[in-house]
Amino acid sequence: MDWGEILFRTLVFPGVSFLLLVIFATFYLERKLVADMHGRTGPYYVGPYGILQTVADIFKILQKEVIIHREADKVLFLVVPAFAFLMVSLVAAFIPYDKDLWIVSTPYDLIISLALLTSLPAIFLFAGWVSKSKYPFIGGIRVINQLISGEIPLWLAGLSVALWYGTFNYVEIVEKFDIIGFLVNLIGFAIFLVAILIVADRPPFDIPEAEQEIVYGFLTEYTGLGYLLLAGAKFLEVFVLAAMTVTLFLGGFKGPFLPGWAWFFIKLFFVYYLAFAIRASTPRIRLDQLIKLTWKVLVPLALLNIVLIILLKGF
Amino acid sequence: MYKGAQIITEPVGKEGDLMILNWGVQHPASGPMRIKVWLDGETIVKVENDPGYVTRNLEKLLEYRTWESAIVNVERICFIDDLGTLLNWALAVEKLAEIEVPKKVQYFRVILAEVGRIVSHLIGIGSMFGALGVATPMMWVLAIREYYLDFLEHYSGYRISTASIVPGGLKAEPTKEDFELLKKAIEETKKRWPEYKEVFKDNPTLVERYKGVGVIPKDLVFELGLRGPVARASGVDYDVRTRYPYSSYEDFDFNVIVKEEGDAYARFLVVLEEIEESVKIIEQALEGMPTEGKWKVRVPKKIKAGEAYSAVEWSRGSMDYHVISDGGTGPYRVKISAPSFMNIWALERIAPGHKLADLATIFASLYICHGDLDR
Amino acid sequence: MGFERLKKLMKTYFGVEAQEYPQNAVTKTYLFQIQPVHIREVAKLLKENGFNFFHTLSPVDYSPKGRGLELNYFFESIEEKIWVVIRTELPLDNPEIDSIHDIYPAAEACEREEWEKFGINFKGHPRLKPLLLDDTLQGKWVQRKAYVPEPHRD
Amino acid sequence: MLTKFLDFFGWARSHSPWMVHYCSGCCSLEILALMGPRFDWERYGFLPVPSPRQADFIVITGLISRKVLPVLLMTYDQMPRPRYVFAIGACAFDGGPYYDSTSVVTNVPEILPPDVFVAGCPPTPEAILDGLLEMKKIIRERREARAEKEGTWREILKKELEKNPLLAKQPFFVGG
Repeated sequence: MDWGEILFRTLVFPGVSFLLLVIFATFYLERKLVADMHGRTGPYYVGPYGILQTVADIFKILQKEVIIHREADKVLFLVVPAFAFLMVSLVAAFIPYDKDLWIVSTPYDLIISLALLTSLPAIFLFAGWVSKSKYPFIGGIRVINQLISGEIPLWLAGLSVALWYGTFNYVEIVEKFDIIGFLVNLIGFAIFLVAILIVADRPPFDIPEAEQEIVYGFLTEYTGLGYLLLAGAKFLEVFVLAAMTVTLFLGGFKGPFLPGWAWFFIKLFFVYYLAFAIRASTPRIRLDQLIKLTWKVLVPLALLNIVLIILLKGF
Repeated sequence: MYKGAQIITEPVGKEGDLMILNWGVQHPASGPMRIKVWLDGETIVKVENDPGYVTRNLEKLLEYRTWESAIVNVERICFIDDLGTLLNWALAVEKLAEIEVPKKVQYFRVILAEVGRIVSHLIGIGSMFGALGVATPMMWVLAIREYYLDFLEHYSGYRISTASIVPGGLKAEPTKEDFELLKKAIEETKKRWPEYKEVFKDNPTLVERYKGVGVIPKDLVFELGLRGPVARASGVDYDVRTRYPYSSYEDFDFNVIVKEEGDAYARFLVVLEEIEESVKIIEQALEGMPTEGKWKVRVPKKIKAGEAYSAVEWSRGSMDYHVISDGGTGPYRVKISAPSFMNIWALERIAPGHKLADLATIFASLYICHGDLDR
Repeated sequence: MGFERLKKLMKTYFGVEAQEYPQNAVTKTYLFQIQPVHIREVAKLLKENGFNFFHTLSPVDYSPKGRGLELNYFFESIEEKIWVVIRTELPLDNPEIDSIHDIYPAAEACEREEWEKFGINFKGHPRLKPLLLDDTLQGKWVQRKAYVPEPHRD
Repeated sequence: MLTKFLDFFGWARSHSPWMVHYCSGCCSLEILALMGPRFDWERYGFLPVPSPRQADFIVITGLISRKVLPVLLMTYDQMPRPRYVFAIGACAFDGGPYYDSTSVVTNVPEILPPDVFVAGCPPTPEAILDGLLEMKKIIRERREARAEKEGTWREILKKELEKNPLLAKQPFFVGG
């Protein structure tokens, strides 16, 4: 790749501009699909079928006043959201949308993206802490509790895939994907799916921002740009994790007839739909129930899955 | 976890040990009410209610109203089910004036009161799910609720402030279209309800969150004078409709839902299953509605001195009025004894020991309406 | 059974007869007119005889009629389906009565509300502090007849 | 070109009205109906947010009692500018059916003048929706909120905070 192409990929596709588009699309898709499950219409009048709704939302938030209340830590309050956004977007650089459509590809893709994701709990804790307010603080503490128990099954399930295909590189994993690999990793897929919902704070695991309990968690005090960056980081996190699921378990861009990126997005939509359907149908569980679920069910299951894969690999 | 009958009035632990959280007034789940929570980590140590954010001093206002114009304020005790409070007011004034309304009116009042109960219970179920952060059931029940509101709107001209039951009868004669709209609402409910009920009742996460949470033992019901679905969920068979029948409730055949567990899930089930019983009552009333008689009996402007005590089974429990007349055109004094005002004090007893997340579910399952809590 | 015993005991201890109270639209109700000093003993007696459900406390201000405050306590026996009204009268200036919150915990909130609205001092009540009304109305005893409400403007 | 570009920002603001659902009275029931499947205000982009920090306008749902007034003003104070006030129900105008009650504030429009007021007791969802669309127009025209220039809410809030200094110390309660 020459410099021009690298620049194009970083800034336009599949880089920054594309990620912004992803935020628009995720927000719109979520509202529309959830409204459909409610028996409502969802956004409709802003643009054709309401597709410009999120555009309006985002450009409105940008115009809002940024409030830093007097108790808050002034510098960190502004820096933390930007940092969260940056960390998540870095993960997006590793996702292969097609055979040669990626920004970075290293032999350790999976490890690096998981490690980058692990930095998020700390950032969100800081977001709650610097607000110097009670509800965000409780939200921050809950993030730590939840994400640490969610990341371990996520890592284990992710690593089981790497074990089976014998590589950490996303493109190679996708290329080696076949029906046997899919079947072998089915348990891992289920664990990973639950784990991404936990890690991305998606309902029913939206405990750190449980509206009915602690208002909006660590997002409570954020306004304007800071809110946009934090909320955007969360939407990107969903995208990144869904994309990782597609890459690791569903064969990414692999598929007949259609071009690779089209297959990628079809599969991505499937994962999204699953997440939104779960959101619309499942009430939120409690933090201690979640920790019980992860440590007593998901982690042992993931370990067993690894043992199983080692045995299968041996044969 | 019920910890005996003591109320902690002193701050617990050393200063700085506990976090004091103001759960409300401006909070997505609290409504206009503040609940002061002492937190040890995520565990609730102590809870203190601070109601009064929708206080209107209705008891005082009613002293300045006439017997008939009081319905405006009486029905605004709580808008979620305004028909039960109206019925109680009519019963109390009729008791004072010693008049009896025709059977036909009594039957239609029963229909209205049960419509009010259904409308209220639907919202109750929606908000019990809403406390768990899922809005779909709320949207589904709102869709059913609209059919009943159509009936009320066609009958009285308003969706939720109907003013349809007045002392001495009804505000207006129901027409044929009214009955058709009501039948349509019932049909719609019967069509959708079995499926919805299955989804609501067996929702595994809901069961996980509500079962064994906020247990109210039977003793506590008597101790705190709890009423309505909250009492019935704890095994106390107290329903004014069957216990002391009023307005011809003795003519109808229905079950009083009683559960023994006393936890939040039992309260949820009581509210859920009462909707079917209400539908049953409406159907019976529609079938057996007498045709003779007038729709309204004259109530004198001035009612002779005396007092009356009247109670109805409102959607949230027994709603009692103690009305005193001094021979004037309006009440001398009205005491409104509202169920939410009694039920809310159970929160202080049962919430300590639970996690903060359970506060929302316990609060929703106590089925509080702030309007009749503050009055 | 419980009520018959109560009737006898009330007669022997306090010398009060059970009067019919036909004004209750709900069910059979009896009224006992007692002295305010006896309220705690009467409450204990009621509790012992199966009147385990406290309904409400309803004070009435009869000052324009030349009388004082009238307090009505409503109790119910769940087994017997009988109600009892305990009625007592207090002078309007500095009304005081013993609290029954430890015998009937349900009365705690009711007493607190009536303290706030009528200014009845319930002796021994653990938290006689503002409940429903805001600071500007505290101490004005809004529910008394002497208080004329005026629209609030800020 | 520049005006068109600026117009885009006005368009964005008017089509994304987020509100803090200040449920202080009975009219909030009709707001609930408005969220429901039949009236579905999300079609127009209205969205309730949990925290006032992200809201564009506040909905006063009817009754404002004396006790809830400081909370209302604080909530309004916490909202980021530009912020608007939307009031429904007779109570929010002059006390409505509680016009002679001592514990209900009967001059809410003097304290926090609403930009749009929907009459009724309670107003029907259709009427509220009509009012909300009017609100969109006001936001589109970048009209200054009435509460910011003519309301007396700042003085009253200041008085309340002086009366209760503990409240002023709570970080969650004090706006920027």
